[in-house]
Parts: sequence; C-alpha cells; structure tokens
Amino acid sequence: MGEAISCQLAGIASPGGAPPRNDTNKTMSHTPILTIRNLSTVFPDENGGLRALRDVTFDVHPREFICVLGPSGSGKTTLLRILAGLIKPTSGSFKFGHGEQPSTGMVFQQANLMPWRTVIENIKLPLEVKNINDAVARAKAREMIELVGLQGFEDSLPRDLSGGMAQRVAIARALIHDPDLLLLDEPFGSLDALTRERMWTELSRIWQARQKTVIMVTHSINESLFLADRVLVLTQRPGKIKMDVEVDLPRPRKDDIRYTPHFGKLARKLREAIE
Amino acid sequence: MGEAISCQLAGIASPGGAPPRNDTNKTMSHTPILTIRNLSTVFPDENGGLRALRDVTFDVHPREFICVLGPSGSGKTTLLRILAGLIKPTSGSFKFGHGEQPSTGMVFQQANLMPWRTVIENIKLPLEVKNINDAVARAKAREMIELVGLQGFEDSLPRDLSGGMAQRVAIARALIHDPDLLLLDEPFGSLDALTRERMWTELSRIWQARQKTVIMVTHSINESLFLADRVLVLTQRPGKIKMDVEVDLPRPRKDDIRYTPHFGKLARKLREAIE
Amino acid sequence: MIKRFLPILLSTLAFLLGWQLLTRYSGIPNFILPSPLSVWTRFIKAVQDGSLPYHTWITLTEIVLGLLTGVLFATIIGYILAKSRTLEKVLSPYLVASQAIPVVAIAPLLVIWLKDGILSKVVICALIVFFPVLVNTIVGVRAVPTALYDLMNSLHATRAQILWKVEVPASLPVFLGGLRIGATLSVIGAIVGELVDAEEGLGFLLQLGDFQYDTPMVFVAVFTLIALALILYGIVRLLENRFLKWQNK
Amino acid sequence: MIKRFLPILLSTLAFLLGWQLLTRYSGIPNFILPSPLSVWTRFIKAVQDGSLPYHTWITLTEIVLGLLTGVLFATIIGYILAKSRTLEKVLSPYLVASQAIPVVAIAPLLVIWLKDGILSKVVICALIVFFPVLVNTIVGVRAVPTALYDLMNSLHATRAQILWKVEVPASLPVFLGGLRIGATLSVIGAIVGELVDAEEGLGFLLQLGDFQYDTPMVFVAVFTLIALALILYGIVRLLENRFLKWQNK
Amino acid sequence: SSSGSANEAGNLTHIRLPVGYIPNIQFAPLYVAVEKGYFREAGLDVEFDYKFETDGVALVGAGELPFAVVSGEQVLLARAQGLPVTYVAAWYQQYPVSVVAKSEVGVIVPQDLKGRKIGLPGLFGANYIGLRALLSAGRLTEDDVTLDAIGFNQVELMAAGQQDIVVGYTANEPIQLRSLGIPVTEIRVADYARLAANGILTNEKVIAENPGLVRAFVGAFLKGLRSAIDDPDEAFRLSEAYIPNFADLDANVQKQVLATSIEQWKGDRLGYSDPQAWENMQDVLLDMGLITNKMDLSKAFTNEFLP
Ligand SMILES: Nc1ncnc2c1ncn2[C@@H]1O[C@H](COP(=O)(O)OP(=O)(O)OP(=O)(O)O)[C@@H](O)[C@H]1O
Ligand SMILES: Nc1ncnc2c1ncn2[C@@H]1O[C@H](COP(=O)(O)OP(=O)(O)OP(=O)(O)O)[C@@H](O)[C@H]1O
Ligand SMILES: [Mg+2]
Ligand SMILES: [Mg+2]
Repeated sequence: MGEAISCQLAGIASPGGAPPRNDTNKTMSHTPILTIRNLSTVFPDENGGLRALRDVTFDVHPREFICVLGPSGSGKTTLLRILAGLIKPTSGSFKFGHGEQPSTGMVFQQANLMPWRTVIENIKLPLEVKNINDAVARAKAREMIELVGLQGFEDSLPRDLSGGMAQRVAIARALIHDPDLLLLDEPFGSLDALTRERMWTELSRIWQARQKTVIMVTHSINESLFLADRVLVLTQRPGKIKMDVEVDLPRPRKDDIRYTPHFGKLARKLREAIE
Repeated sequence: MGEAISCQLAGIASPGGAPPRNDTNKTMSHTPILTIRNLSTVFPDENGGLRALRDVTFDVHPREFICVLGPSGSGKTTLLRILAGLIKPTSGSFKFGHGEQPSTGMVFQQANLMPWRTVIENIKLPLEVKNINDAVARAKAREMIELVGLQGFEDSLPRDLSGGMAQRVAIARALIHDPDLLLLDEPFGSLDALTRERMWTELSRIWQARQKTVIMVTHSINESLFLADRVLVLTQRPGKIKMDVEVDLPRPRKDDIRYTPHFGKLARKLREAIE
Repeated sequence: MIKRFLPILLSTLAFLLGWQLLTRYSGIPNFILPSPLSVWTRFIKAVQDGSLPYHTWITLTEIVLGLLTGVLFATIIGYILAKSRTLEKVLSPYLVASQAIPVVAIAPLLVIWLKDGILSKVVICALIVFFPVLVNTIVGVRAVPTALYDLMNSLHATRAQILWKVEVPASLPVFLGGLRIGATLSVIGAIVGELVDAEEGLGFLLQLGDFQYDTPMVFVAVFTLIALALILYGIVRLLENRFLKWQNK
Repeated sequence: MIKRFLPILLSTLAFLLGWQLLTRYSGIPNFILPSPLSVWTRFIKAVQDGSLPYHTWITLTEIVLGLLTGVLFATIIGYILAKSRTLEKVLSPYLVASQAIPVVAIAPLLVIWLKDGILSKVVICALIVFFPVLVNTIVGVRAVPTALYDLMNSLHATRAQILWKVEVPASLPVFLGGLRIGATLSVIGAIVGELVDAEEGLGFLLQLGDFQYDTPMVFVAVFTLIALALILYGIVRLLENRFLKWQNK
Repeated sequence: SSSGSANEAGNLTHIRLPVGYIPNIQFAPLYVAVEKGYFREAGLDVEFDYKFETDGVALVGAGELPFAVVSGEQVLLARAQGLPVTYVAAWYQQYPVSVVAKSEVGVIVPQDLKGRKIGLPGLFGANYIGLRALLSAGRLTEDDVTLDAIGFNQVELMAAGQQDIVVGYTANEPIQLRSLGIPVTEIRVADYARLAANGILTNEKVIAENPGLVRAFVGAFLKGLRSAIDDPDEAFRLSEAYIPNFADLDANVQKQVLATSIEQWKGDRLGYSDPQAWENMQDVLLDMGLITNKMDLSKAFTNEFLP
C-alpha cells in the first residue's frame, strides 16, 4: 500500500522534478516556506564565546527534503534547535512562510524519552499536547508502533529498551501528529541496516504522501542521497554552508539506485566536500 | 607515525594471518582468551520474561578483533554487558583465559559521561580508578584528547558538547588505561564519515600495537569488514549466532580495500545474513 | 505478604522486649519510663472513656489542615522560586527566617492575629511543613532535564502542559521526599501549637499527663502521635510506590 | 556586585519600613510588637553588656555540634538505607517515630540519660537535623543513574571509588537540599532544647525576655537566631554554588 | 548522685536545685542564702536549675536530684502516681494565684465571675487550680464561666484588649498590668482558700538515708527566707547578680514583686505546713477529678525538718 501511494503522489507533486535552488528562489513559482538569513550562534564560554554557526543562509521550499551533513561539532544540531525555536540565534534571522512556526516533529540526537512513560505513552505525547481524545491517540500510537516494529513493547518503560528501540520510539513520536515540518537529528544512527532501510522507505512514503518539509541531519552520504532533494554540507566549526547540492535522482529511489553512475558521482562530490 | 607503527607491527604479529575459527580452536596453538558457552538471558517482565539472548556460544582468541552485527533488540548490548560483568546471564557460562576478568575498556551505547566532570576529568577517570598519579593521568588524558580531536574542549562540561564530541570523549575514556579487553557498543555511530574513518585507523593502530582483544557492536557492514578479524551476526531476538564469518582481508586495510571483489563478496554475504 | 511484614513484626517485638527489659532492669522508675504494659492499660482506658479518640480527632484535624496548607503554599512558592533565581534571592532570607523563629517568641502575636482556637495551630503546623516541601520542590524542579523542555517546546506545548507532563513527574521523586519530611514534621507542628495554649488535642493530653505525673498517659499520647506520623509517612510511601514505579529497579 | 545585592537591600528596607508602619498604625502595643528602633537600641545594649555575644556563642556551639552530628548520622544511615530496602522497611518506622516525639514528653529521660548541660541540646538539635538530611540522602542516592554504576563496574572500581566518584557527586544536589533544610532547622533544634532546660543560650535569653516583658530583647534574640539560620543557609548555598556549578544553566 | 552522699570533711555537697521558673526576684531567699553563706555553712554548694517544674518533680521522684522547689498540688499529684516525694518546707504561706480583671469590668468578689470569659494559660497548672478554688468559693462551677486557654500571654492580651479577665500570679500579672497603666482589680485565691503552696520537695529515700542533708538544706533555706523578709532591700541587692538584665528592668516593678511575694511568704512559723491547707488542696484536686482517691497526707508533707 505504501508503494501504491508513493507512486501515485509522486506523479502529482514530483518532489524531485524542479528542486528549488538557494540562489534561484526568486524566480520560483512557489515562495519558500522557510527563509534563513545569516544565522550565527555563539555559545558563551570563558574565552570570548564559542562560535557554533556562522552566517548560515538558505531557503527551504514547501515539501522539500533537505539533508545536512557536516563534521562533528559543526553546528548541525544547533541549526535544528534554532529552527525548532528552542534557542535564539546570536544574530541573523529565520522566517517561516506563513509567519508562524509550523507544527513540528523533532527527533533529537538522544532518544529523549520520558522515563516515567511507557512506549505507547511516550509515542502519543504529541497528540496529548494537541488535546486529542485519548482513545484516538492510543489507536494512532499503536499504528506508529507497528510502523517502527515495536509490537509487544507498548507497555515497556524506556529503561527496558535497547538503544535502537528507543530511537524508534522517538521516530514514532516525531511522526504521530503528522507535523508539517520534520526536524530529524541523526534519527537512524543506531539502527541496523535492515531496520534503517525500512525506516527510509517509510519516511519517503510519509513525506511523499503528506505535505511535509523535512530537514534531517545525518552522517551517511548514502542516506542523504537516498532521501534528500538537497544536501547541505557544513564546514568545520563554526559551521557555514560549504556546499548546497541538488540531488536530482529519480523517485521513488530503490536500493539499486546506489549502483548508478549518477549516484556515484554525487556521492563522490559530497565525500570530497566533507574532507 | 601511526602508519609507521602499524606497518612495523603488522609484520611481527600479522593479525590477519591465521585467524582462529570457532570450530577449529582446539587445534590452535594458543588457547582462547574467552570461552562463551550457551549464554542465555531472560529479562523479567509481566508475561513470562523477555528472552534477549539464546544459547550464544563462541570463543575469542587473544588479540582477536570481533565485530557483532545484528538487528535492533537482538541482544548485542546485553552480550557486552554480560562480558563486562555488569549483569549475570540467566544460564550458560563464560570464562576468561586467565581466570579473572581482564582490565576492560567499554564504550557504552550512550556516551555515559559524568555531567559534573569536564572532558579531561571524564577521560582520566579510568586512571583515577587505578590510583594513578594525577599529573600523569592528566598528561595521558591530554594525549587522548588530541587523539579524538577535542583540543580546546578539555574543560568543557558534557552538556556543552555535541553528540559526536561526547561520543569521542567516551572513546578516549575507554582507551586511556590501555585495557586488555575492549568492549565497544556502536562507538562510532554518531560520528561523521571523516572522523569515523580517522577513529577506525586509530583503533586499528592501537589494536595492532598493543595486546588487545576487541569485541565491537556495530550496524555498519563496512565498518566491521574494515576492522574485524571475525564478524558474528546475531538473529532477531532472542539473539543467537546466525553466522560467524572470518574476515580474511589483508592488513593494514586502506580505504580502497572497499572496492576489491573479496570485500564486496564478504559484504554481500553479511548483508544476506542480516536480511 | 507475611514475608513482607515479617521484618517489621519482628523488629516491633524486639523493640517491645527491649523496652520491657529496660524498664525492668535499668532502675528508671515507672513514672519516668513506664512499662509497655502500663502504657497499654492506660491506652485501653483512654480509648474507653473517649478522651483519646476525642483529642486525637482534634489534633488530626489540625495536622491535616496544616499539612495541606503548608504543602499547597510550599509547592506553589517553591515552583515560582525554582523558576526565578532573582525572586529566590529576594525571598529566601524571609523564608529561612520564618523557620528560625521559635513559636513561643511570637505566641502573643499569633494569638492576637489568629485568635485562639484551631487556626493558630494549623498555621504553626503549616509553617513547619512548609520549608522541607519548599526546598525539595525547588531542588526537584531545578533538576528537570532540559532536554525534556526542548521536547515539549518543539511540540509548542503550553506552560500548563509542560508543568503537568514534564515538571510534575520529573520532580516527583524529590518532591515526595520533601513530602515525607513534611508529613512527619506536621505532627510535631500541630503539637507545638497545642503546647502554647492547651485546651484540647493530643498536645493538651500530653501536657495534662505531664502535669498529673501520669506518664503512661504521656506515652499514650506520644504513641498516638507516632501512629499518626507513621500513617502520614505511610501514605507518602504509598504515593511513591504508585507514582515512582518507573524508578524502581 | 552592587546589582547583585540590590534586590536584597531593597527588600530589607521595604521590610523595615513595613514593620515600622505596622507598629505605628496597627495599634499593637510596643511591648507586643516593638518598633525596629527599640529593637535596635536593645541590640546595641545587649552587645555592649556582653550578654548577647555570650549567649549567642553558647547556642552557636550547640547548633554546630548538633548539625554536624545530625548530618553525620543522617548521611551514613541514609546511605545504608538507600542501599537496602529491607533495612529501610525495618528501620524507617523508628526513624519516623523519633521525629514525632515532642521533646517535652521525654525531657526527664533526656536529663537522666544525657545529664544536664550542652549534650541534651546537641542531641535534640541533631535529632531535628537528622530527618531531612536522611530522607534527602536516601532520595539522592536512589536517583544515581544506573548507567554510571555500570561504567564504574566495567572499570572494576572499588566500593569506595563508586561512592566518592559517582554516588557522592550524583546525589549532591538532593543531599544539599536536605542540608539546606537541616541547617535551617538546626537553629530551632538548639532553641527547643534550651527552652526545656534554660540556663544559657539564646533560648534562655528569649525566655527571659518573654517573662520579663522585655519584648525588644525577645526580638533581639529572634533576630540573632534568624541571622544564625541565614548564615548556615548561606554556607549551604555557597557549597551548592561551588559543587553544583555543572547543574546551573 | 548527690542525694546519698554525706557531707564529707571539707567537701561541699553539690546540689542542683530546680526552681521551676527563670531567674527572678521571687527567688530572692535562695539567692540570699547563697550570698550570705547559709548554704555553705550547711555544707552545701547549691546550683540553680531553671527547668520545668514537673521535670524537677520527676527527677526528685526518681532520685536523680535531692530537692526541688514546687507548688503544693504537684506534691499530691505526684504522690497519686506513686512518686515517693515529700514536701519538707513551706515557702509560700499563701497560694500565689489571682484573678485579675480590668477595673471597668468590676470583678471584686468571686461571684462576679459568673458568665464571664476568663483567659488562662491552659486547662492545667497552678493558675487553673487557683481559679477552680475561687470558683468554688463563689459557689460557681466551670459551666458558669467561659474558659479560654491563651498560653502565658495574659498581660499581652489584656493590653491588646483581647481579654478583660485573666488568671495569673499574684506577684506578677497584676503588677505588670498596673505598671503598663492598665487599672485592674484582683481577687487573690489566698483570700478565699487556704491551699498548700510552693515549698521544698525531697524524696522519701533521701529522708530515710540522709535526714541530715534535708535538715541542713531546709535550715539554710529558711535562714535565707527569714533574711529576705527582714531586709527586703538587702535581698533586692543580693539578687541582682542572679538575674540577667536586672539593670534593664523597672526597679519599681521589681520591688513591688518582691514586696508582694514577701506578703505571701510571711507566717507565724516560716516553713510550716498547715495540715488544713493540704486537706483543702486535696479537696480541690478531688473536685477537679485530678486525683480520684483521698491519700495519706501525712506522707505528702512533714514539718519534722524545720528548725
Ligand atoms: N549548550 C551549549 N553550550 C555551549 N556550547 C555548545 C552548546 N551546544 C553546543 N555547543 C557547541 O557548539 C558546537 C556545535 O554543536 P552542535 O551540537 O550543533 O554540533 P553538531 O554539528 O550537531 O555535532 P555532532 O555531529 O557531533 O552532533 C560544538 O562545538 C559544541 O561544543
Ligand atoms: N534492563 C532490561 N530490562 C528488560 N529488558 C531489557 C533490558 N535491557 C534490554 N532489554 C531487552 O532485551 C532485548 C535486547 O536488548 P539489547 O539492548 O541487548 O539489544 P541490542 O542488540 O543492543 O539492540 P540495539 O541495536 O537496538 O541497541 C531488547 O528487546 C530489550 O528490550
Ligand atoms: Mg549533533
Ligand atoms: Mg544496543
């Protein structure tokens, strides 16, 4: 069924069709959903402050899937936290198209579960925050549990989960309320290859089926090429945008796309940018 | 310098030369440093207990580098925790060659830093436990900080580190006291490609230069083929050993080994085992 | 079940035995340290003539009202102070001061302002309960992991939702510790008030027993107080068992 | 620096002003609620004739000894109880009971067992300090993350190393909260002992002022007590600032 | 403990004496006895202890301390509970409690209390007993009045206008109130009932094993009492050192306290216990239900140690 939907919708909105570029957005038919201008962040420390981000500028268009790559400590998490409204940038600005922050689903770098809540209670949290009827919320949470393959652990506490299981709970929680903006901080880092690829597929499906914008931090070039419309590469700290690559691979992307020359070319390009 | 040592030592001890096999160890000249027999673990829960490991049996030889692959929740972490002596198996036994637990360095799946200690204080903890003179410990910790590329963050608190930086602190802490047994639980999961590969090289170097046995959990087939003498693949929960693959790639392994046919063959074999 | 209560049962028996031996062989006269038996006899009598239930009821009312008032104020003020370090800096000297004032020193003021009767005892009890709960509320709320605030903020949760879904459960272990202390002290709080102007209540009974050299009566009052304290403490422990299950290993 | 103390300074001034207005317009006679000025005059006098420093010194000695004893026992017993739920179950009724016994009820026993003099006051003070520190030690130690035990065990750390390197720092925030409560209550603890058996110390001074209708003297004693409480509280806050820096955002 | 030890050569017997109240001019006879060496001459080294009255009785009963200064009813209450204590010298010949009323209320005789609200520290203690005795004298019962426990705040509450009638000590509350400029009338219990009042208590064991000690102590104490009655000014002067902050107190008030106290101490024979006063006290206590049976009063007090 997932496949069916994704094919159908791919035809309608063709996310890979005419991906917006940072420098060309003025000529685009649809305006960016998110404009980021000269974001800089300095964390106070003893010796004059630690610069985490420097002059980060880019636009995000509706339904765009952006991956952010960059060395450890280059400010990727900081960027997501700014966009989620959790911290204020030291300078620079960002604005959402509709003026206010869209409903957001976030996967943190640590699973960040509430230790006193069971798996299902953790997952349904966003629906509780939206004051949705509990029966409905539980039904939806059960769907999500199935999606991330945690059947049987509905009533487990986080302390009894493995690392990958906790991460899947966090993913389920980020998706359950069908947010317009997804901010994902290395969401698949501690998943095995198989589960990870299943998650990729699910994420692609959800993204294509619903009107979602995704910004995802990852360390995997493969992952970014498999999922993204655009890949941003940050420099060493203080992070600024070193490269902004359009991923014009056809969708839906199947496993064998990895062995195509274009994939290889993009991968090499990113690899070089990172080094 | 790292390269020089690793080449030099590769000639002396040739770790890839005659790697021991599980089923042939009786004919080997050196006895296993660790024998694991029928380990099973059941975690108590409401409905009769959750089986995490089932009948895991294998031998580890001195200076062997073993990678453990397996789906999320298959008991990899549980296995490491048993070997570190942190939990008792429900049944089965394991024995170290010299009778008692060797000095152990462990990287946990979560960075597991002490929030009240600075980076350098966290790293020198194992030396403190060994009651080593503080000046010596600090000097050694500074070396380790350089090794993991955290210069300038010596006096930062964990809360001010990025995810990858925290993980590097944990790695430095596991290595600082030069343990005989390294138990690594996805140690490089949240590192960017570049840092990760630098860490691979360092780990190989350390492992070759010193008399170390390594058991490392990972989700990356590449990583396991790059580092390991042997790869164990666990089944779905309850985890038991599904495959025990000898990695007979020549050492030192350089980046381009990835494109050799033998590497590809091994990778495909593991991939199939995982699926 | 039996196994669970066995240690407590045994220790109670050991305690009674030790007490009996002490009264028997220490040479301390009965009117200073009465034997368990004489206390028991006195207890039965005080129950039968209705005096013990009556005075216990009075004191219990004061305790419950004082405890509720104290906890209510402590929780609210504690929460506010946890959130504002400036406010804490300004107010904490006064709060600490309120704990260092002996009741006898301000007894006339209390009687003038609160009249006599139950109110002054409730206030004194509340004042004693207040501080431990306050401090532990502050410590508990300050220790809420910032990551969970991030989570709630990323979901655009309201202040009330953050309060109920994060701050309350996360600070509960420390808060309930404060409640354990507060509940235990509340008993003494009510008694201190009753000692100032004794008319009824266990504090009165105690003073009366003291005045009449009816030491078994004093001990009956003391044991009733202990029983009240244990019941309150037990209730807090039940709350802990109920709400902190996730913490137990 | 000035900015840091400005709020406290302002609030103190506001307090003094409010007090002055209260004595002026409330109609409460001066010998019930003396004016700030008369208290100040009395204070100067009591300092000059040496009585205030003398009695303060006595009480301070009791407080410090009581506080140290109480904290010492509470920390040790609290740690043991945190480690053993069975022991906690068996002992906690007795510990709770010890908090519910009014000192007046057992004053003669205290005298017989502890003789007169400073010891009984130190014991009473220690007893009051004991409980909050005990409970917070238990709560604090129970909340130490198991992952850190795992870390230490993987390093074959000794019990002592686990204690000093993990349990002490990890439980410190909650423990220091208990110390805050204990330090504040210690002042009252010493006074309660002095009120039962007054001979010297601020409790004696207070009682003296009360019975001599020297209300300004009562207030001088109360403010000295408050000052002692604030100093002790301040010391704990300094410890917190020093050792919990890592927690502050 | 010191109770059993005899007066060894050259060594003074140390005696810790609970007086049941804070240092006060009303203890002048004791201070005089120390200052003028009466205790030392009797081989005693006396130290005053200001703990609660009931604690003092209990400790004497337990043989921990040899003597205490206590009120008459305490002796009977204690004996009713089996404490082996005996009253060996009367200090106050009059029961030292009064009902004090604001002048405008017009309380002159006990009957005037009918229907009134009366503030007293608590429903026990000497104040309560004195009030009950007065009510009986006025043929009233507790139901005819409203009792209001207010702690030891009689003066404060009267001054603050919250109470119009309170019970207090004859030598304290009325004097304090008048000194505050509040005109009051007073009904002294002693004018209506002869009750055993404050005096020296000891233990039957001390009497049996060390009668000499009792005699010595009582003798020295009575010398002090005599001296204080005879020369109030000297007593006033000698007491100064014992009472902290004495210089700050209103000397006039203190002199009145002493004078009023002396009125209550005076008697034909200092130290003498009137058996009738003890009978009366017993009746009051029986009436109040504080004791249930008549007891052998001859064991409760004795005049045999009087000089
Ligand atoms: N709260 C903070 N206070 C001080 N410094 C911080 C804070 N958060 C992050 N930093 C610093 O900012 C820099 C960027 O951190 P950030 O977490 O954004 O990196 P990152 O790109 O997510 O790295 P990683 O891939 O390792 O997670 C780091 O050097 C980190 O030490
Ligand atoms: N303390 C525990 N109590 C109860 N169940 C546990 C506990 N620890 C682990 N488990 C369960 O045991 C199973 C194996 O967990 P383990 O952490 O060993 O998996 P893993 O192979 O490390 O997985 P991952 O790759 O996701 O980290 C899981 O189903 C988990 O829920
Ligand atoms: Mg990050
Ligand atoms: Mg794991």
